[in-house]
Amino acid sequence: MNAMVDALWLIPALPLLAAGMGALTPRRGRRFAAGVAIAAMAGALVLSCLALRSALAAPSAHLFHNFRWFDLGNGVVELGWLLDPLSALMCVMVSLVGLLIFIFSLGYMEADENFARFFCFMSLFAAAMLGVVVANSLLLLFISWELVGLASYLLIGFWFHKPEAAAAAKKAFITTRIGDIGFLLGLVWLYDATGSLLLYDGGSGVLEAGVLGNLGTLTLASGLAVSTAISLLIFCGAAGKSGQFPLHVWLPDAMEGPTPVSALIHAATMVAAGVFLIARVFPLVSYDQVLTADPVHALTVVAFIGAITALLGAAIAVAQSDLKRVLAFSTISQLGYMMLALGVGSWVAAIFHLLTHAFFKALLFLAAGSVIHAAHHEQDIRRLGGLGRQMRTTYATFAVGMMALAGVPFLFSGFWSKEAILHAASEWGVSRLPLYAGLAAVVLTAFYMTRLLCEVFWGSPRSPEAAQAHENRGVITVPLVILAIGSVALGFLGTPAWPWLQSKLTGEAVPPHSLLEGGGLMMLSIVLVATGIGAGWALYGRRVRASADAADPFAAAAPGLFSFLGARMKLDELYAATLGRMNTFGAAFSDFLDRWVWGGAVGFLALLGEFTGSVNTEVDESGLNAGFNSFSERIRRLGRAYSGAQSGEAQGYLRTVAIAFVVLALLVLLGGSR
Amino acid sequence: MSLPATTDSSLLERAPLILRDWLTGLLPGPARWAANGLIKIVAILAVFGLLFAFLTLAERKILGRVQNRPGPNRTGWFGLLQPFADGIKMLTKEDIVPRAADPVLHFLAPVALIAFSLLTFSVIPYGRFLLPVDMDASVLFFFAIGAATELSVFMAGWSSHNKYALFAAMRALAQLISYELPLLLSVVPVVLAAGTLSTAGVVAAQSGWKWGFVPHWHVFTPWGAAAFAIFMVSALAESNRSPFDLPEAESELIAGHLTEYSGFKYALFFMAEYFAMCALSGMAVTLFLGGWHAPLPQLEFIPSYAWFSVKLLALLSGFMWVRATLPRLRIDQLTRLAWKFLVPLALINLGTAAFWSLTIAWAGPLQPLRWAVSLALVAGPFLLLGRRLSTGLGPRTYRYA
Amino acid sequence: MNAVLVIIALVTVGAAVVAMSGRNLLHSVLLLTVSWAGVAAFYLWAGAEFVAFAQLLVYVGAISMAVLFAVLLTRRSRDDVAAPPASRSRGIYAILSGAAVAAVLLAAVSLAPLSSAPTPPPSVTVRQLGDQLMGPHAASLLVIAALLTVALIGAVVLAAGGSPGNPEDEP
Amino acid sequence: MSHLQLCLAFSSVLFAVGLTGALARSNSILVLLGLELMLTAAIMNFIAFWRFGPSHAPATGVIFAVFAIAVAAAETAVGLALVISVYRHQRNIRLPEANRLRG
Repeated sequence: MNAMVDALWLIPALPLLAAGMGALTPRRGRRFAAGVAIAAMAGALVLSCLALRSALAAPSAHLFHNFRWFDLGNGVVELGWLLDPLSALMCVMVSLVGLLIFIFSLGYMEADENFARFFCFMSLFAAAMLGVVVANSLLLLFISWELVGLASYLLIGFWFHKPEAAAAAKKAFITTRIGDIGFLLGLVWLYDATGSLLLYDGGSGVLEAGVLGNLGTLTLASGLAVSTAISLLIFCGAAGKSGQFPLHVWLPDAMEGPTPVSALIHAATMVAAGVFLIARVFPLVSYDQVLTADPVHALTVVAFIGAITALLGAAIAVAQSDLKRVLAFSTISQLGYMMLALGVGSWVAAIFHLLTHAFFKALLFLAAGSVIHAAHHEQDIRRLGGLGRQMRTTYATFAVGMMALAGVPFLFSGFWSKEAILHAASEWGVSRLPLYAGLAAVVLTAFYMTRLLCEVFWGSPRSPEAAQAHENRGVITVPLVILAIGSVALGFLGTPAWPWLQSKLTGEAVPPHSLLEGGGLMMLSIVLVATGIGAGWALYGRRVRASADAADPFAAAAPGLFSFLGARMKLDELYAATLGRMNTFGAAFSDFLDRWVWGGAVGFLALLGEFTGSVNTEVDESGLNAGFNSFSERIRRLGRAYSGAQSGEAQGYLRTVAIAFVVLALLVLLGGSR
Repeated sequence: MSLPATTDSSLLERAPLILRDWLTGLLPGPARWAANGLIKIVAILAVFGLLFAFLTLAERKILGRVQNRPGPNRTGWFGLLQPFADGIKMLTKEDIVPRAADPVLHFLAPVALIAFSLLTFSVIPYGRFLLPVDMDASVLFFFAIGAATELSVFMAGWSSHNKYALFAAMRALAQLISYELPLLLSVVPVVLAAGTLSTAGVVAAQSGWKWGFVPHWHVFTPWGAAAFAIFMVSALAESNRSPFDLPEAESELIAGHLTEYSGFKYALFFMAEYFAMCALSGMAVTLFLGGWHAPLPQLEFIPSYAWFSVKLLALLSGFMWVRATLPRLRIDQLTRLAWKFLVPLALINLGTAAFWSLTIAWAGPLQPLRWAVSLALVAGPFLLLGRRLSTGLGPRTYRYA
Repeated sequence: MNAVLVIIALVTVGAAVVAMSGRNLLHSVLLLTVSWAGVAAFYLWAGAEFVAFAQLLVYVGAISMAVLFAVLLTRRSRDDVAAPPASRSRGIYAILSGAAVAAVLLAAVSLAPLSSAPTPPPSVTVRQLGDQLMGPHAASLLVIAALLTVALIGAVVLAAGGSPGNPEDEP
Repeated sequence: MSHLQLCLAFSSVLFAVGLTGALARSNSILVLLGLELMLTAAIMNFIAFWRFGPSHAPATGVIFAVFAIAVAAAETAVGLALVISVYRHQRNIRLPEANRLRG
């Protein structure tokens, strides 16, 4: 088992190596690059399975391997990797989904001339994500984190010749960077407070009782516990990466990248990173629960942000007409669910949902990709339709994914994980609003997924592309089938009746309890799901729209709301109007200062001159003018003197420096200020 | 690094020490310290002066044989007195200084050159007990002084207001700067392996035999062989020897920076070239060929300085052979060879040496693997870079000079 | 011991002064090489062997070469190396400020309470130096390496960049 | 005057000479050399304090001297490259004429 810990670094190292080799292969070496990448992912998958086995042998243990990176003066920078059920499960999930997506990309990207580069970037992405997962040092985690950001930038902008793609890549990079600044500050602060960035270090790691105890004693002047502040800062990074409100805006635009990229970003890697991060540092984030004096607990913020995001994403997804954008917003809302679960203190439920979501969302994206591939990159659901007959496999698997996402009872994994989250939310003591938000989102989710299914697969083709679309080759459909199986089967690992996952993740045995307790909630959500699906069927299923430009029934029902949601609640415009204009305001403000404040001072001095001059009229005139003229003259001379100093002569500057140095040194010497 | 005890070694081995002690014994106490230093200096001057004299003769003889002519054979028996005749001629010649020349530099150049090249002799261990100056960073010292010699070549070329000489100066600068890098980079692996910068330490690190007959010389390791080759090529260039003698390319630059020199100053330049050759060869022997160590344990009864001289002479004859064989390079080919071939090769070789010293503990079945990896690391880049080097030797394009 | 130091200092400073006031650029460069060698001698005197040789290698071996090359590359006729003396006002300014700086520094040095007891030389072998570099100073070593790389690339780009046809070259 | 003070005086005089040269000369290469001289003088202080200073860090002074020498080399390289590009722009290397940034 220990050998497994020492070999853990291989899991991220293999894809990294593949990325390096892919970077060196010439453009024509397509077969080689793809083969290396897929082989590396397969190897990572095998290793992850071994790691999972050895981790499940002792679920409560945190096996780590730390090593010193290099000395920093007297300090030492230590890195390390960590093996426990959480990291092992994430490894398996990431490498499995990643492998399937790689295989899928074989078929999807076959026409692209930058095939080799694509696989190089994908491998880099997977390597970075695996690094995030296995890191035992927040520093290593941050490094991999930033690598994820870089790889996402490269991949979203993979078709950089499309201006939208380039813009989207920039947007994703910068938006996540905003969060990462918070993350970095949190890390620095944490290092300052605890003197270590290792998670588990045999007692001196930041997640271990002793260090947390010391941390708990610190509070800010405002009565806010330091641990809370640090947790909130770290949460900024998580929110940025996993598209939480208000930093979610990059995620829909990221759809400009190739569809496998979207699948990788939204299913397995990037967005999962944020949730994983919070789950990983959960002991730290949840530590302030014991501090009763704390005005606000970090987890409360997390819960409310999650709730808002879940509701918002689901609502916006209702009115999107781009196939991939609908899925993107549904991702946002699902991530909101996970954050909600973390916030209400059940990180196990969050991870459970993360795993299931990884599978069915990857499935949905790949199915969408299969549709898009077949329909010659037609993504507008109004122009698709009737594909159910032509693409049976895709249809079936997409339906499975849709039902899993919508939470159709008992058979599908999404149901169980969502149940777990709602259950946890219902038991949360602080507030019940998150629960209501989650329940509302359930209805919306069922509704828009039904809408999507009907629009795309039912009825008759509404465009020539859709008309001649046909089923793809096995290399594309086989991953779909595997993922479909996974997104059905995975649910049964965490049912209340048999809480295998929960007990493994937490390390202590969770008593199985019957489905009936909390059954009321389950019934309620089942009813809600039924309502959503029913509404969707009633609006879109009964009479499938005839032509591409026929009005959307929901739009016909509530045009104002629909257009508002369709414009993503105008959030982008809001940002543009606020943040974008902030510096404009700043400029205007300084302009105002110039015009009125300083100018006012001038006027005031002028008034002084007037006052002195107003002793008698002769003096008055002369004094006033003199006052004005001399003053403005002085200003002009000052300006000329300043501009004269900018002689552009290097030696002039050097001379100034020398003289200044002499003056300062004399001050020190004579002032005797030592 | 202290020299081993003078006991338990043969009389012949200790002969120089005995001689020195007898000589200093004749003097009163306070003068002995000075006398010690003086004796070293005199010894170096005498030995290498004579060596220089006969090297010129040997070179002319060898070139003669290669070009199928007898070479000098009139003065003395087999022309053995030829060098002295040349010396007398040089001494009696008029020393011409051009009117436009920069007199100070024109005079300083040969002096500085000879001084620097003599300084380099002071850190080479000639025998078990024959190390003139033993310091901790003597390898660094050697190359620092060697770098200083470039300056005087430039001074010579510049000071004698002459277009050819100036071109020669530019070329000398370019060439010497370019080849300084591979020279130093090929030494770094040795320092890495020996773990010291002192020549005595490097020699001590190469003592002993594997299986009783394979000496632990650095040249018998993959990286050592590569470094030795790089070192010798760069040494050819550093001492302005053919095929890298562009600064004094007779066919294009008359005599380059030597154009305006005559008489004894010219002789000094000539001497300095041979001294540089000797010093670099001696350093090569010290770094790669086990210094004064005997190749076989059975042969240790022969005194160490004899072994050193044998190796030194072997390398010197190699120099002459190369000169007799190879045509001169073009300036662009010269710099390309330095920057595109030798420098990368030396850098990779450094990595190879690091691998070698990291895997020092590998034994049994791992040993062949170690050899295989090192050899691959040496041979692969050589082949790849070599192919890239041979392609595209296009028409010459001079940007400067 | 002090005598040696004084001699070194005289040679170094003298060479520097002549170099800085000389009219021939080439002579200035060569004299500066002498004064750098003097500094190296100072290091040797202070017992810092390694630094002395590094100084020799870097300054005498490399920097002076580069400077000479730059001199040869940036002149149109061979008389160009005659560096015209500074205009009177500039010279006076320079000497005044230089003298002021020197005075202040010397005053500071003489006023500062510095330990006057000559301590035994802290002997540091090259091996210790290497261990220190790879151990506690590894980070700074990395930074220096990065700096050198960037400087090299920047120098190449600056010096080689822009053929005569390049618009940004037109003055 | 103690050894340390002698060394510091030495270095400060050298520094002043470099400064004077850098200020007085108009040839940019000479200015650069003056700066080099100032830098060298500054480096000398590392060694001076390492050798005669009150506290004996094992090798810190030497190491920083080595670092500083490396930095000096980099600085010269960039400086000379600048000189050459200045020469390419205005057919001479007189520093006072390279004043296009005049305000």
